[in-house]
Amino acid sequence: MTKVFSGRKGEVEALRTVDLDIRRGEFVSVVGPSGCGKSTLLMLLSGLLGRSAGEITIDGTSITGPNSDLGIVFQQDVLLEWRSALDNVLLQAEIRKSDMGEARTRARELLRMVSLQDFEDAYPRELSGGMRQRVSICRSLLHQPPLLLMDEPFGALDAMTRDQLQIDLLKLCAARDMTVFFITHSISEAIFLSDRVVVMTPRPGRIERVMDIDLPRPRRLALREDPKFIGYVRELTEIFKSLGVFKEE
Amino acid sequence: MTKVFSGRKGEVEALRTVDLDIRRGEFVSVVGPSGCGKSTLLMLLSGLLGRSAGEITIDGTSITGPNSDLGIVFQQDVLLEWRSALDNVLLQAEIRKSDMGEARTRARELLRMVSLQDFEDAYPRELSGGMRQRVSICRSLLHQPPLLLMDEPFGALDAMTRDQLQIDLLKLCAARDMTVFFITHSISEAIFLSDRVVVMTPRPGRIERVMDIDLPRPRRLALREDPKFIGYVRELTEIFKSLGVFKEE
Amino acid sequence: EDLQDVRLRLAWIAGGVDAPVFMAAEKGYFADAGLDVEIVDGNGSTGTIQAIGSGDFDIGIAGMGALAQAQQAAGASDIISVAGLLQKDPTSIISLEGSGIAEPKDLEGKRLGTDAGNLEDGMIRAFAEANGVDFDKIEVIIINGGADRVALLKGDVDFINGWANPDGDKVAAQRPIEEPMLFADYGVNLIGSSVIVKKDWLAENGDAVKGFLVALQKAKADVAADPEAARDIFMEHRPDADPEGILQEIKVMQKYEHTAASEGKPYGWVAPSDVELTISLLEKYSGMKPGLTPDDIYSDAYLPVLTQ
Amino acid sequence: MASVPDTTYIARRPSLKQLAERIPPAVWTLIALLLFWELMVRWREIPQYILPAPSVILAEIISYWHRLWPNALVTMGEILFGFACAVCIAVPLAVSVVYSQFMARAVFPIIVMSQTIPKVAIAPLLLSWFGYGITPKIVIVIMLSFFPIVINTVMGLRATTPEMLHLARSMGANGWQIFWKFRLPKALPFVFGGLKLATALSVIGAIVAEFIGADKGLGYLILIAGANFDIARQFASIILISLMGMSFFGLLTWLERVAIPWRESVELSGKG
Amino acid sequence: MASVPDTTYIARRPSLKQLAERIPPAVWTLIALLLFWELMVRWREIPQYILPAPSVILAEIISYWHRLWPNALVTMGEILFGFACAVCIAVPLAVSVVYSQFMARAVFPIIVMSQTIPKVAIAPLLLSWFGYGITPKIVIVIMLSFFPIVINTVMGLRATTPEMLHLARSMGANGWQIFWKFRLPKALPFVFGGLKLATALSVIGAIVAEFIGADKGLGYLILIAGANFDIARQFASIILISLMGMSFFGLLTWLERVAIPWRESVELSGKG
Ligand SMILES: Nc1ncnc2c1ncn2[C@@H]1O[C@H](COP(=O)(O)OP(=O)(O)OP(=O)(O)O)[C@@H](O)[C@H]1O
Ligand SMILES: Nc1ncnc2c1ncn2[C@@H]1O[C@H](COP(=O)(O)OP(=O)(O)OP(=O)(O)O)[C@@H](O)[C@H]1O
Ligand SMILES: Cc1ncc(C[n+]2csc(CCO)c2C)c(N)n1
Ligand SMILES: [Mg+2]
Ligand SMILES: [Mg+2]
Repeated sequence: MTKVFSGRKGEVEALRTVDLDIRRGEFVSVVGPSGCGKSTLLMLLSGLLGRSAGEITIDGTSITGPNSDLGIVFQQDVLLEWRSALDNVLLQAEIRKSDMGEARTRARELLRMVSLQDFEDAYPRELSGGMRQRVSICRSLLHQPPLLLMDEPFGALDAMTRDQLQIDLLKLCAARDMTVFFITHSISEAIFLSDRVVVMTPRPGRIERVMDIDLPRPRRLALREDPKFIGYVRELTEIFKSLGVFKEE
Repeated sequence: MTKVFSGRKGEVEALRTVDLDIRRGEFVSVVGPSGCGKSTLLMLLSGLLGRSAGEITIDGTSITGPNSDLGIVFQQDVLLEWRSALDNVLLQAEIRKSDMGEARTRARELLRMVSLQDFEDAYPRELSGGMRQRVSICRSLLHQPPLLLMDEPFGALDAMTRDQLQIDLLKLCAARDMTVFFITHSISEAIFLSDRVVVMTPRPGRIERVMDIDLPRPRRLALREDPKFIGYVRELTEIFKSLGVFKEE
Repeated sequence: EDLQDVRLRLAWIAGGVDAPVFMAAEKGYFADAGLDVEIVDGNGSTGTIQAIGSGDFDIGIAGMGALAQAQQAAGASDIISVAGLLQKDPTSIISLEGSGIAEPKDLEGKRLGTDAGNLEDGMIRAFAEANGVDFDKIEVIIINGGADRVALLKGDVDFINGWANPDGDKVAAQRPIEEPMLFADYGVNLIGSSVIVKKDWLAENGDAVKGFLVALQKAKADVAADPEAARDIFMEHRPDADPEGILQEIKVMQKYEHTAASEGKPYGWVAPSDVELTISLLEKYSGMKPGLTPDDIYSDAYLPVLTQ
Repeated sequence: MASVPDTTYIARRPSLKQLAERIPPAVWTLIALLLFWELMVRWREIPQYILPAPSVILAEIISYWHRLWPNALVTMGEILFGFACAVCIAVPLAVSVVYSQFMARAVFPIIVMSQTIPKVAIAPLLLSWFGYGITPKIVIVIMLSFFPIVINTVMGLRATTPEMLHLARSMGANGWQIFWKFRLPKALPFVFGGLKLATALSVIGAIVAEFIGADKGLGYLILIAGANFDIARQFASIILISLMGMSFFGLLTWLERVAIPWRESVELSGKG
Repeated sequence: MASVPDTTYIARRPSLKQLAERIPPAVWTLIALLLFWELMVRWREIPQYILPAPSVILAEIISYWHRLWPNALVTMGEILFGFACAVCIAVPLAVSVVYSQFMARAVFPIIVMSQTIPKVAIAPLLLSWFGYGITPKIVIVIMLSFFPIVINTVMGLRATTPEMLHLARSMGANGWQIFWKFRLPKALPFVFGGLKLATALSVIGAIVAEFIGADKGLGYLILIAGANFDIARQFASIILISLMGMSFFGLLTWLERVAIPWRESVELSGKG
C-alpha cells in the first residue's frame, strides 16, 4: 500500500517539470531559495491551484479540485479577524461538522501545546506575529489530518518554541501515521524532521536533489550534535551553495 | 557624543520596566520568546506607539511622536497593494521629497541587491512571501537612514539569501555609520551581526541579559566556525533554555 | 430700454388659461405699459404665493381660495389679489359613461378617486352636503399626481373630482364620459386663478400693476378673437405643449372666466358676493379660521374699467 | 504625555461638565442650528408661510401631536417593514450577483437601470399593479432602499481575499459554509454601510409613496397641510420624519458596533 | 483542464458567435424584457394610457426626438454638473468626518438627518433660496447624490490598517501625504462603490428638481406629458432617462477598472 503523489507543472514563471513521490507516513521537507516555487508546489498538491499541464494523483486518483482531507499551514497566517484564537482553531471542526464539545477540548489542548492557553479569547489583531502563526498551526492539526502541508510554519518562532514544536510535531506524526509535506528555510530543521529533503533550484523551480535522511526515530534534540546530522547539514549547505552565486565582497 | 535610548513600559500584558542604551553606530539585536514584546519595544522606539509610563529619549530629547529619521522593516511586510515593487520602494523618496531620478537609480540597485531586478513591476500579490519581505527591506534602506529598526527582516528567507543579505547589511552599516536595532529568532544571526545582543524574558517582557559580542569586524561567513562564535551561541542558547520550561517528553 | 423688469409666476405649468399672458408679451402690450415681463411656470398655488411673499417674484397667478387660506392659516396677509382670471371653478365630478352617475345622489355607494389636496380643500364635502348626499356613503381612495384619471379609466374608481376642462376632456379622449357635474353649478364655487401681488410692492408699483392688467385685458380680447393665433404664440413660448390640447383649452376656458355675478363685467373684475361665498365655503368646509373679509383678499382698485 | 488620556480633566470638574458631555455633540449642533434659524426668522421678519420659526413648529408639534403621532406610526411601519423586505431581497440578490456571471452581467445592469426611473412618474403603474393599500408603499420603500444594500454587499462579498478562500476550500467548506463563515463576516462592515444609506432612502421612499396616494402617514399630512397652506404643520411633519430617519440611522450605527466587535479598534485608530 | 480557458471554442466558431458575444448580455435581457412587455400589452390588450407597448414608445421616441434630445441634454447637463459638485463636496466632507471628531460627532448626524427630508416637500424653500434657474436643480442633484459618496468614502478611508499608518508615520509622511498616498488609494474601491450609487441618485435628483419647477429637461417633459395624458411620451422620456442613467453607471464601472488596475484579479477571483 503506497500513497503516490506526482506533481508536474510547466508554467513560465513558477515550477518546471517537478516530479516527486511521497510515501504514506513519510515526512518530506522542501528547501530552496526564496521565490523558487515552494509555496506554489504546496498549493498544487493541495489542489487549491490548478496546474498548467501535467497531473497530480493521490493513490492513483487525479486531483482536480481541492482535497479537504488534509491540514494546511499557509505561509501567511490566514486568521479570520472576526474570530478569537480559539474560534479560529475551531473553524476546522465547524466546517467538518465534528462533535463540537470534543473539538473544543482538543483545540484547548493544542493551544496549550503552543503555550497560548491564556490567549484563547484574543482576536488576531491582539496577537504577536509568532502567536498568530501558532494559532494557525493548531488549526491545521485540529482534525488530525492524514496529510499535513506546512509552509514555513515555524518561521516566526523563537528557537526554543521552534524546538518544542518540532518535537511535538514529530510525536503527533508518529502517533497518527501522518504524511507531512514541510516547507522550511532552515536546513537543520529540514534534516531534523524529515525522512527525505527535497532541494529546489531558483526560478523556474525544479527539483535539484532529493536526499534521504537516514537518522533513527524518535528524534531528540541531542541528535543535532550527532556527527551524521552535522554531515547532512554540511552536505545540504554545499548543494545549496553550488546552486546560487554567492558574493561575499 | 552618545545617542541614548531608554524605553520603559509598565503595561499589564506587554513590556515591564525595560531599560536599554544604544550607542550611535551600534548594532543591537534582540532575541526572546515569541510574544515577549520585541515588536512592541521596536514600535516604542520608533515613537509609533505611545508608552504607558516612562520616557524614551534620543540624544536627551524625549520622543513624543513618530521619529521619521529612521528606516523600519515591520514584522509583516506592509506593502501597498496598489504599487509595484519598485514603487513601493520609492514611496520613501516620494514622501521625503528626495530627488526622484536618483532615488529610482538607488531603488533599482537595492532591488538588484536582493535579486529582485526582474520583479520591479510586479504587484505585491504577484510576489512570494520572501520576495515581499525583500521589497520591504529595500524600502527601509532607500533613504540611508541613520537609525534602522528591523523586525525579523530575514525570517522568510532561505539560508543563502539570508547570508547574502546579512553580509550586505553589515557593509551598509559600516559604510554609513548606521545604528541598527534588529529583532531576530536566530541566535547565530544575532551574534553574527551584533555588537550587543539583548535577551528578553517571556511575557511580560523584561531584559534578562545584555551580552557584548566581542568579535572583529568586518565579519565574514567563516566567522561562524570560529570557536569564540560557537561559544557565544552556546552561551546564549543556555540563557535561553534557562528561561523557559522545556519538555522533550 | 428703460422698461421695468417684472417677474411673473404662473400657478401651474403654462396652459391654455395662460394664453393672454403670452399674447400680451408677444403683442408688446406689456412693453406699452413700460414693463418687461418674464413668465415662469409654477407648480401650484402654494408655491406661487410663497414666491410672491418672499419677493422672488413680483406678480403671481394663484387661486383666490388658496390665498384666503394662506392668510388665515399662515399669516400671508401681506398679499392681495387684484384680479380674478378664472372665477368659476372648473372642478367637477367626472365619471365614465354608463357609471350610473347622473345626479349628485347617485354618488352614494360609489368609489371616489381623489387627490389628497383636492379632498382636503373640503369642496367635495360641500358639494355633497349642498346636494343632500351622505358623504360617509362614498368610499374615498386617495390617488395623487394625476393617477386618479388612470384609475377612473381602468375602473378602479367610479368617479373623480377634477377640472371638467381640460382634465375631463382628456379622459373623454380615451373613453366616453358622463357630462361633468360642475361644483359651481351646484352652489359650490371657489374663485380660482387670480392675479396676486405683495401689498408693499403694490404700494410702490401701483401703476405697473395697472399697466399689467390693462395689457392682460387687451390680450384677452385678442385671444378670444383669434384662438388659433393665440395657440401659435403659446407654442412659440412653450414648444413642448400639445397644440390641439392648448387650442381646445383656450376655447373652453373662456366659459370659466366669469360667474353669473360678474358676467358682462370687465375681464378680471370679481363680484364681492363671489368672494364672500369663497370665504364662507372655506370657513365651513375647509376648517379655515373665521374672520376674513373680502377686502382682505381682493381689491378692484387697480383694475381699469374698460368696456368690452 | 500624549498617550495619557484626559481622564484627569473629567475627574477634576465633576457634575455639570459630565452631564453636558453625556449629550451627543450633534444635539448641540442641532440646538445651535435651531437657534440660528429662530433668530434669522425673527430678525429678517421672514413670514411664517415661507419659513416658520422653530418655536412655531414646536408649538405646532405639541398642539397637533394627537394626529402627528398616529400618522408617524403608520409611516414608521411602512419604513421598517419595507426596509426589512429590502434587506431580504437585496442580500440574496447581491449574493447571486457575486456568485453568478449571468446575474452580474445580464440581470444586474437592468436593475441599475431601473434605479433611475423616477418613482413618482410611474405612480399610476405602481398603483394599478399593487393596488391602493399599503402594498405600493412597501414596494416603493423597497425599490428606493434595496440598491445601496446590493451595491455595498457585492463590494463586501468581493472583499474576501484569495487566501481566505484557499483556507476555506482546503477545509472542504461547501459553498454554503464559505458564504456564512468567510464571505459574510468579511462583508459585514460593507453591508452595514449599505444599510445606513438605505435607512435615509427608506424614509424618503415612504414619504414619496404617501405622496403618490395615501390616506394616512406623515407624507399624507405634509400633502394636506400643503393644500391647507398650513406651512407650520408641514414643517412639523418634516421635522418628525427627519428625527425618525436619524434615530433609524443611529440604531443601525449602534447595531453595527454590536455586530462587528472585532472592528472597534480599527475604527478608533481610523483617526489621524 | 479547468484552468485551460475556452479560447479554443472562440477560435473554432469565428464570426457570428463572436459578434453576438461582443454585445453585453444585459442588452439581451433588455431585449427579452421588451419583447415580453410588448407581447403582454398586446395579448392582455392593456390600453395605452396604462402601459404603452415598447413599439409605441419607440415610435414616440423617434417622432419626438427633435424635442427629446435637447431636453435630454439639459437634464444630462444638470446630472453631470450636479454629480461633479457632489463629488467635490462629498469627498472633502468624508475626509473631514474621518479626520475630525467634531465633524464626525457634531456635524455628520445633522447631515444624515437632512437626508431624510423629502426634497419635494421643501421645494418652495429651495426655490426661494436658490432662485428659479438651474441652481436649485444642481442643488437637488447634489443633495440626493452626495450622501452615498460620503458614507462609502468614510468607510474606505477607515479601511486603512493601523500597519499602513505606522508605515506612513515612520516615513515622516505629513497628513497630506498620508491622505494621498495611503488612505485615498486604499479607499478608492469604496469610493467607486459610492459613486456608482450616486449616479442613479443624481439622475433621480435631476428629474425631481425638474418636477419642482423647470421649463425644460426630461422631468419637465414627463410632467407636461402627464398633464396632457400623453402616456407614450411620458414613457419615452422615462426610457431615455433610464438609458442615460445606465450609461452613466457603465461609464463609472469602466472608470473604476481603469483607476484600480491592481484589484482586477481579486475581483475575478471573487467568483466562487
Ligand atoms: N499570483 C501570482 N501571480 C504571478 N506570479 C506569481 C503569483 N504567485 C507567485 N508567483 C510567482 O511564482 C514564483 C514562485 O512563488 P512562490 O510563492 O511559490 O515562491 P516560494 O518558493 O514559496 O518563495 P518564498 O520562500 O519566498 O515563500 C515567484 O517568482 C512569484 O513571483
Ligand atoms: N494590539 C494589541 N492589543 C492587545 N495586546 C497586544 C496587541 N499587540 C500586542 N499585544 C500583546 O503584547 C505582547 C507582545 O507582543 P509583540 O508583538 O511585541 O511580541 P513579539 O515579541 O514581537 O512576538 P513575536 O516574536 O511572536 O513577533 C503579546 O502578548 C501580545 O498578545
Ligand atoms: C389647466 C390646469 N391648471 C391647473 C391644473 C392643476 N390642478 C387641478 S386640480 C388642482 C387643485 C385645485 O383644486 C390643480 C392645481 C390642471 N390640472 N389643469
Ligand atoms: Mg513561499
Ligand atoms: Mg513580533
